[in-house]
Amino acid sequence: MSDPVLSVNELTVSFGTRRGRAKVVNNFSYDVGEAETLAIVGESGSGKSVSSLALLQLLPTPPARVEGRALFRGADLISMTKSEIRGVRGNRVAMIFQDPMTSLNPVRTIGFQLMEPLKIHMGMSDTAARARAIELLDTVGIPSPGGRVDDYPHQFSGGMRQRVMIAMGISCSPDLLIADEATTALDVTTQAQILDEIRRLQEEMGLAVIWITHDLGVVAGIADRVVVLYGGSMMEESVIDQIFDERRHPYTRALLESVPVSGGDRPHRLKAIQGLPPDPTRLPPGCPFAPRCRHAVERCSNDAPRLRAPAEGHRVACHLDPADFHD
Amino acid sequence: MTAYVLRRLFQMALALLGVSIIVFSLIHLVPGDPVRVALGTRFDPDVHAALTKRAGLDRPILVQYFSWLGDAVRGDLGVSFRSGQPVADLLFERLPATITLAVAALFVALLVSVPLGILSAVRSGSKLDYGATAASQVAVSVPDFWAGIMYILLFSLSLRWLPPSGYVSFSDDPVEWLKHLTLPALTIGLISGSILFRFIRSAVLEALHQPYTRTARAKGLTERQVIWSHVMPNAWIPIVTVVGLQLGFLLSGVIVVEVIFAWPGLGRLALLSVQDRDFTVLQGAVLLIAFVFLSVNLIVDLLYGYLDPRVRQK
Amino acid sequence: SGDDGIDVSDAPADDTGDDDTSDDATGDDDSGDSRSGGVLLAAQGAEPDRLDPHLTSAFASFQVLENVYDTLVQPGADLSMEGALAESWEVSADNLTWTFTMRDGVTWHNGRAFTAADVEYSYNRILDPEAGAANAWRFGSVESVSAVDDTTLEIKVSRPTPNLLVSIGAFKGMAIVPREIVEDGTIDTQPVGTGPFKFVSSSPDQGIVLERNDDYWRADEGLPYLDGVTFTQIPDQTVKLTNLQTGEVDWVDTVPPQQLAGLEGDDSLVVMRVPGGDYHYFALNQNRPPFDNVLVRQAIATAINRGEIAEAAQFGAATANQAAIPAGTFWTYDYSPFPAADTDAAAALLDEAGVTDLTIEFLVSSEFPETVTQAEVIAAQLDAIGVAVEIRDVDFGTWLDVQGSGEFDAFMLSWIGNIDPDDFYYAQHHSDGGFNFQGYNNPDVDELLDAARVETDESARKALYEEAATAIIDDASYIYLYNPENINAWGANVQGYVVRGDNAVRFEETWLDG
Amino acid sequence: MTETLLDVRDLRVHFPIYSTGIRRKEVARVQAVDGVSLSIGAGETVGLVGESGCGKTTTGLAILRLVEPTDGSVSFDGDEVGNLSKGELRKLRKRAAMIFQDPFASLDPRMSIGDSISEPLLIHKLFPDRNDRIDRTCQLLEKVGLSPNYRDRFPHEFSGGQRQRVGIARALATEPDFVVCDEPIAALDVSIQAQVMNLLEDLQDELGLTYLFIAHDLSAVQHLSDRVAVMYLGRIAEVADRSQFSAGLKHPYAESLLSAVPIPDPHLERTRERILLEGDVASPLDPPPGCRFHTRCPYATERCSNEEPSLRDLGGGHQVACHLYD
Amino acid sequence: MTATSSRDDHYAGEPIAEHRSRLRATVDTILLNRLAVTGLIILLLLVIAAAIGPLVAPYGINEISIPDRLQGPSASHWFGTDDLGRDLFSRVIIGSRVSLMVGFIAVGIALLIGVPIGLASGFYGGAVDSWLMRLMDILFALPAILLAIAVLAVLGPGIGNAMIAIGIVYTPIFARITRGSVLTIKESVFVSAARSLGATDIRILRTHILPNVVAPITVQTSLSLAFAILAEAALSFLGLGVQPPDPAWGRMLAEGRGFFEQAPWMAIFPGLAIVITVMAFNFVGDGLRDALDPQQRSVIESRGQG
Ligand SMILES: Nc1ncnc2c1ncn2[C@@H]1O[C@H](COP(=O)(O)OP(=O)(O)OP(=O)(O)O)[C@@H](O)[C@H]1O
Ligand SMILES: Nc1ncnc2c1ncn2[C@@H]1O[C@H](COP(=O)(O)OP(=O)(O)OP(=O)(O)O)[C@@H](O)[C@H]1O
Ligand SMILES: [Mg+2]
Ligand SMILES: [Mg+2]
Repeated sequence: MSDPVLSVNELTVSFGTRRGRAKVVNNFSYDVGEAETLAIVGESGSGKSVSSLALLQLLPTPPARVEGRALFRGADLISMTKSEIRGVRGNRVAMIFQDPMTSLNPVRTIGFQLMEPLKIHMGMSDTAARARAIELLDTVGIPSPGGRVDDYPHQFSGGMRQRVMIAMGISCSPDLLIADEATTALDVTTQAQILDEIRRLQEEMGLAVIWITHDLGVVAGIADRVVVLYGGSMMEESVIDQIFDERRHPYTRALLESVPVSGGDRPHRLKAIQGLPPDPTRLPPGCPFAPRCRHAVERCSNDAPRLRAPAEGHRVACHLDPADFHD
Repeated sequence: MTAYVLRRLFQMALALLGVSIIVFSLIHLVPGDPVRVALGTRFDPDVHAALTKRAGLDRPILVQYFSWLGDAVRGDLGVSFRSGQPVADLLFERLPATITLAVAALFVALLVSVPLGILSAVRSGSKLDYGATAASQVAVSVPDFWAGIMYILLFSLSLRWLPPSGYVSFSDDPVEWLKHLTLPALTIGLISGSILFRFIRSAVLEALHQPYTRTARAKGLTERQVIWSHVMPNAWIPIVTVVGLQLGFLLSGVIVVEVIFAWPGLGRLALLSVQDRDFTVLQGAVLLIAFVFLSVNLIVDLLYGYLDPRVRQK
Repeated sequence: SGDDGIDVSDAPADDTGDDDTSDDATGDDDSGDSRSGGVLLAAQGAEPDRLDPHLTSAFASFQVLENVYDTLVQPGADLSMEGALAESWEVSADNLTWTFTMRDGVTWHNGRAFTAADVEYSYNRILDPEAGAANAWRFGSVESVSAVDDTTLEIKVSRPTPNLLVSIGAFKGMAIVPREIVEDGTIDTQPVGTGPFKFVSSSPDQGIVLERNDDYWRADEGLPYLDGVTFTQIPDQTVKLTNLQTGEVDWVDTVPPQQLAGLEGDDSLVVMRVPGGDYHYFALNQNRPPFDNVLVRQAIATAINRGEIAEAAQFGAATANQAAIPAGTFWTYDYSPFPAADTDAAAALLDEAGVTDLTIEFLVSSEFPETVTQAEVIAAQLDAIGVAVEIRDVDFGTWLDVQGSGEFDAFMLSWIGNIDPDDFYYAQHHSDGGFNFQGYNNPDVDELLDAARVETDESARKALYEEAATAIIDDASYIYLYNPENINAWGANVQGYVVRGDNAVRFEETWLDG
Repeated sequence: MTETLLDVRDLRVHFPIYSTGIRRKEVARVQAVDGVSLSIGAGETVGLVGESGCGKTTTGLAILRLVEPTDGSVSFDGDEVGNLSKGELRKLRKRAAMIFQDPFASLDPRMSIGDSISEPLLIHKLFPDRNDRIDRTCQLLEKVGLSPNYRDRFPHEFSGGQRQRVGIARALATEPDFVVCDEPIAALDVSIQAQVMNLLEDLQDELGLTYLFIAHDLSAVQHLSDRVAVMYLGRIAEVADRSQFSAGLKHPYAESLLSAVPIPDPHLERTRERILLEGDVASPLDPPPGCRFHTRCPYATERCSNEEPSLRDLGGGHQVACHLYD
Repeated sequence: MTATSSRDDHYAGEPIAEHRSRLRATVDTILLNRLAVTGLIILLLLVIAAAIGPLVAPYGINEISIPDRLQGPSASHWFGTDDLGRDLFSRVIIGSRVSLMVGFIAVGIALLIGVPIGLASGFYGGAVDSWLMRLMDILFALPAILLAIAVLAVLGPGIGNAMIAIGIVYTPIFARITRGSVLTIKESVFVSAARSLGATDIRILRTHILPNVVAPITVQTSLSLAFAILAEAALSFLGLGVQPPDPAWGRMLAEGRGFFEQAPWMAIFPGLAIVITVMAFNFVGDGLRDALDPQQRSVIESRGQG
């Protein structure tokens, strides 16, 4: 992959808590290329949101500490000054948040919120920004956008609000869009529409996308590559087909097996992953997944596995080989 | 909307009726006889009887109440027993002073509490935050009369910056008006500001932790823009309620300050009328204060609709 | 009424000190020519209620009206009665007809000429209970008032009334008012008098504005000197004084006594204290046991330390006294039967009365804060003889109510502005007296007071009053405490103002320097 | 089918909408549920699916009379729920429980989970002795796979899946016969979804529970349910049993819903056909006349916009409300 | 599932911890909060001072000595003397009795009446709400002092009734604040959840809604406390509260105002007493609020573990 849009290197995020430092993201590294979609999956609390918020310096920095580098077009986002990062935010890197219901300001019109980045980053006049806002609403498929720019968020349905968030994300034609569980709150029909929308924009604008989710079905539909995160550490990374076909890491496997598949008779008892995710203030010395891993051996709980590359474009952090799995 | 306002006005009329009943009950409940007070030491049973009869105070209380109510509905609030002047005249010549003071005090309160509240919330846990919080606690524990005298001794007597008391109407001399207004407004404004401070701080803190604030930051807004165009518009909503209540508190809480600063307002008039058992005036003054208070509440509720589009709809 | 100028009663009268202003602290009236000009800003502690002199009872109203209205006669600097609207008067040989001759050339502020008919109208208004004036008792012996012609007024009395002049002259509630403003109802809002100042306006923000009456009947003397007087109302004592200190006002009606010592060294101000006719006292309810027992009352009168009380409440601006009338007047009677703060003697008296475990509920009012202070001091003093004091501090409206209903053990107050001894004793101690709420009933005293009322010979009259006073004091009908001084303060630029013994506030001979 | 435990007939729930939120004046009515009929046999699991806002939760709440139905009847084990007195209703709630949609909101944040779980015991005076109650709480916690030592912890100390387990334990405390499971897994991530679904299955096997299982995730519903009912805008569009479901749903809305479910397999996901719905989403405030789906239905005819289709049986209990199947 | 399994039947071999009640947990947490403990200690000292005041006070409350009047603080008079030469330290100590009683009881009354009214009004809505809130409007619209006078006029003067009067004056504020919070809380799913379990309205109000509206009530309580202590002074002036020479802080402050220039300590010390009480109460109130919020509680507990 030549010249990635974003290259994250050894990103580590910790929070100072009363119970000690919680390491929430550990040495996380990945690249995203032009027009590529990278999916980050992992269960709740695995550090997906935190790792992306850290990129835009959106974490509250007294409790949070961010280390590592994130080169965006060659410039390190992590070490940028306040005003530099403001120039990037919403402009070249945009973010769509997990919850569209609360991520829009309830007392500002949709138009106001859409126009803000346009005016700040593109220096547009009010009228120009407004025209562009209407255009953007149209792009994301809001019917009769001219009549709705002056509406307030509560007058929009959940699906429409999510589209507004997307419109806001793409308004300044960013190079990179980070979508954090952008569709989790929506029902399947609306979700399907939004996924189509994103794919279309990506084709049209060459946008790089980081898509954060725990829904593997969505991943299957949208991603080019997948990163699996567990307990703040990367477990596996590969192109989409490989993950589903060759799932090397026991965690990835467990994740995929726990999903009920539609169609067919009530076939099997679901394979749930037993146990709980690790406490980020007391991370086990070895592999974070070891306590819950069906295949774990002695070594797993003492020795943190390093990332290996069993195949081109496929990295995995596990001491074991799929051949050793006994199921 | 119109229907809503009408409905509220009707409810307001009911509340005023309730207020009038309570105040009227004072006549029978409070010891002290207006005629006796008016006569002072010149007690003479014949004159007492004559004056009581003339004022209609010898009639049964219900008769008195309904005749008062009948007149009041027609806009006649009666005549002051104490001064022999129409109550409405007395009230309206004093209303501007009270409103001026209440509004100025609110202005001071907002001037202090809004920036401090916001700053404390934005830098919560900082020295500034602790300092402001402690100061607000001290300010509410210091009684208004005490603070008032202190300001007078400091700013008038020692520094000679401001006149110690009195009222000059704005139309007579704007500069003097402001000079006379400053100390009394400061006295209650700071107390009320301390209360507001606490509410503003928590409202801002609340809004700061909402996801839309993060969205605003993610758009590349400066911190200032985030606060003013996203945090505050939300924070105002709860603040407005408290401000409305504070204005009510100011309207009825100015009595002591009006006395200290020889401020010719309704509060002082109400106090005098209690002392002299001048019930028609008391009745009128309390009704007027209640009316302003309830109107402010109504305005606050309407303002809510303006500030919060979720309430505004339809 | 004012904070230390206890409102009770018949406030002042007025003056005519035409012997000029030289005799006082304001001093230096060296140049007669500069005595004019200026508008004096006067601050009062209380708010005038209404401006009808016949109806108001507020001291604050009289402070204003004193300068607007005239009475037929008025007290001079020595408080003896001098002519005002009446130039002269005669009493018939049987002492039952008084004939007054009106002063010539007096006009009302509205331009109409003043006549005896105005006096007739005013006095009849006072006599009519329906009018609500409540001053009719001062005319207890008056049978008729009639204007014989424009300049002659005749008052017929049922019995000799040696204090008639004081009754009509010592108190502005007996002012002469013009019929027209009563009939058109403007008397409360736009008073019209014959006095040195004309009423201009009254409003809550500007106060009460008076302007010079160019046609004042003493205009030939150049009076009044001032162009006008404006009264403002500043209820708080400290603030009122601050206004004087910062020059916002020129004159204040009272000074907090604790400030006196500090102010007397300040030469930007003049503080003037004059012994007045006022007295502070308390009375025990003789309708309630054990206060019906004279021994108990005497015990209490013996136990208290009047000097300490006066010092505590007035910070030295008072003279302890066991009698009512202060030293230095014709009527002064120095009688001090009780040993001061003699707890042993007091305890012995209580023993004799067979009273133990005595608790006295003291009715006081914060409206007159010194009554509260005095009660606290008395409570401490009586503690020494095992008498407990429960202070009941109520607002004055309630105070009057409780006093009227007799539901008290003791009340404490003061009387101000009295001149004639009848004013000191009759209403308070005669069994028919209008103010005898303590229930004093001594037929001997009644007889003496009745006799004194009609005694026209001054020294005989004085003797009668002294005899009555002896009984009143011995019986402890009132337990007298002290005579406070009348205090006013003004800026150094105020000239010619005199603090009067009767507490009347008169600006006719005052002027401002510079 | 076994004996009917629950029978819902023509249930309607309309919510009045008031003006300005401060003073009440009805300006509109949300027809959240508008004529739902459904029966559930003892020991059966019936799935209820449909897009967000179609009235699933409201149906569940109305069955337990947690909202007052506007119209219709609900009979539980032969008793008409609408006629129960307050006291009888409380007894019903011992037998019929609910697991709430949102595990974060349905637990009182200021109550320890032990207290939350023992609350129904207290209410129904089941274990009067405090120690017995604690024992029972521990037992319930174990049953749902949580350590009894978590008793004194508070909801914020738990993950979503754990909270959902607490919710389940609470619902099971009184040993009910019937449980409304309102999207018990929607808020959870995959690995935990599986835990909860397994748990529900185990409990059903063990205790013979009857479930009304509400979800919008069709694959999960299908996994658990004996029969599935598809709702659209306050109405039942289709009812099918497991085998009929597998054979294919008939109602155009059900079809499109199925087609939108993402499949966790990139190959299938890439190749499958999706039926994209066009047109305006109708609002329950102002539902369209005729078939409620006609505004978005690719097969809509004139008749659909005028005439309201009723549920008709396609045989074997497979019911569809669509004019296409006349 | 049977009800017979015993507690030994423990889970995964972990020993079963003792059950800790809600009250216990709350108290434990307050005790871990340093400011709250400071506040508690101060309040405790004040209460002790109030209780044994006459024993520790070096002078009597009405021990007048005119020659010693208006003395500044000194070894013999720690807080100086007032205009009658009375020892201010003794008066402040003994004054705590009335002031604390007025503060706590009056605010307690306001809480006891206002909070249930707010709860009922917010919870039931509709006509109940309309009527209760109109009633509160009436009380609220009356100037506080006049309302207090009216109440005292009915009940008769006296310190006990003054507390009731002040309590009634503050009732509508508590009612409103409570109602506002209840309106949001009652929509919570956990309230429906409780109802689904068969909980009665009373139970829901008591165990679910009330603990969740504590925070705003706490803030208002500490504000009202200060005002109540001061309001007592205003009422005393009308002869309706504590009577002289019994000291109360508010009244002492008021008396001190005439002597501000000669003897500032007359006002400063009672003023300080009020400030300290209110602050101490604030500390405790904030601690209580945190302790009732389990999220905050775990933060505090973890801090306690170091
Ligand atoms: N401000 C904070 N202080 C302390 N810990 C935090 C903070 N914010 C997040 N964390 C912790 O960081 C970890 C990762 O959180 P994150 O929000 O990234 O999870 P996620 O993978 O996005 O989960 P979800 O799927 O639920 O969104 C969690 O354990 C969370 O508790
Ligand atoms: N208390 C209420 N007042 C007014 N409208 C309501 C109320 N409760 C629900 N609604 C409305 O009724 C409709 C159905 O809501 P319901 O919660 O039953 O949907 P649902 O199918 O459970 O949706 P979801 O999948 O999002 O949970 C929605 O339009 C909702 O907005
Ligand atoms: Mg996240
Ligand atoms: Mg739902």
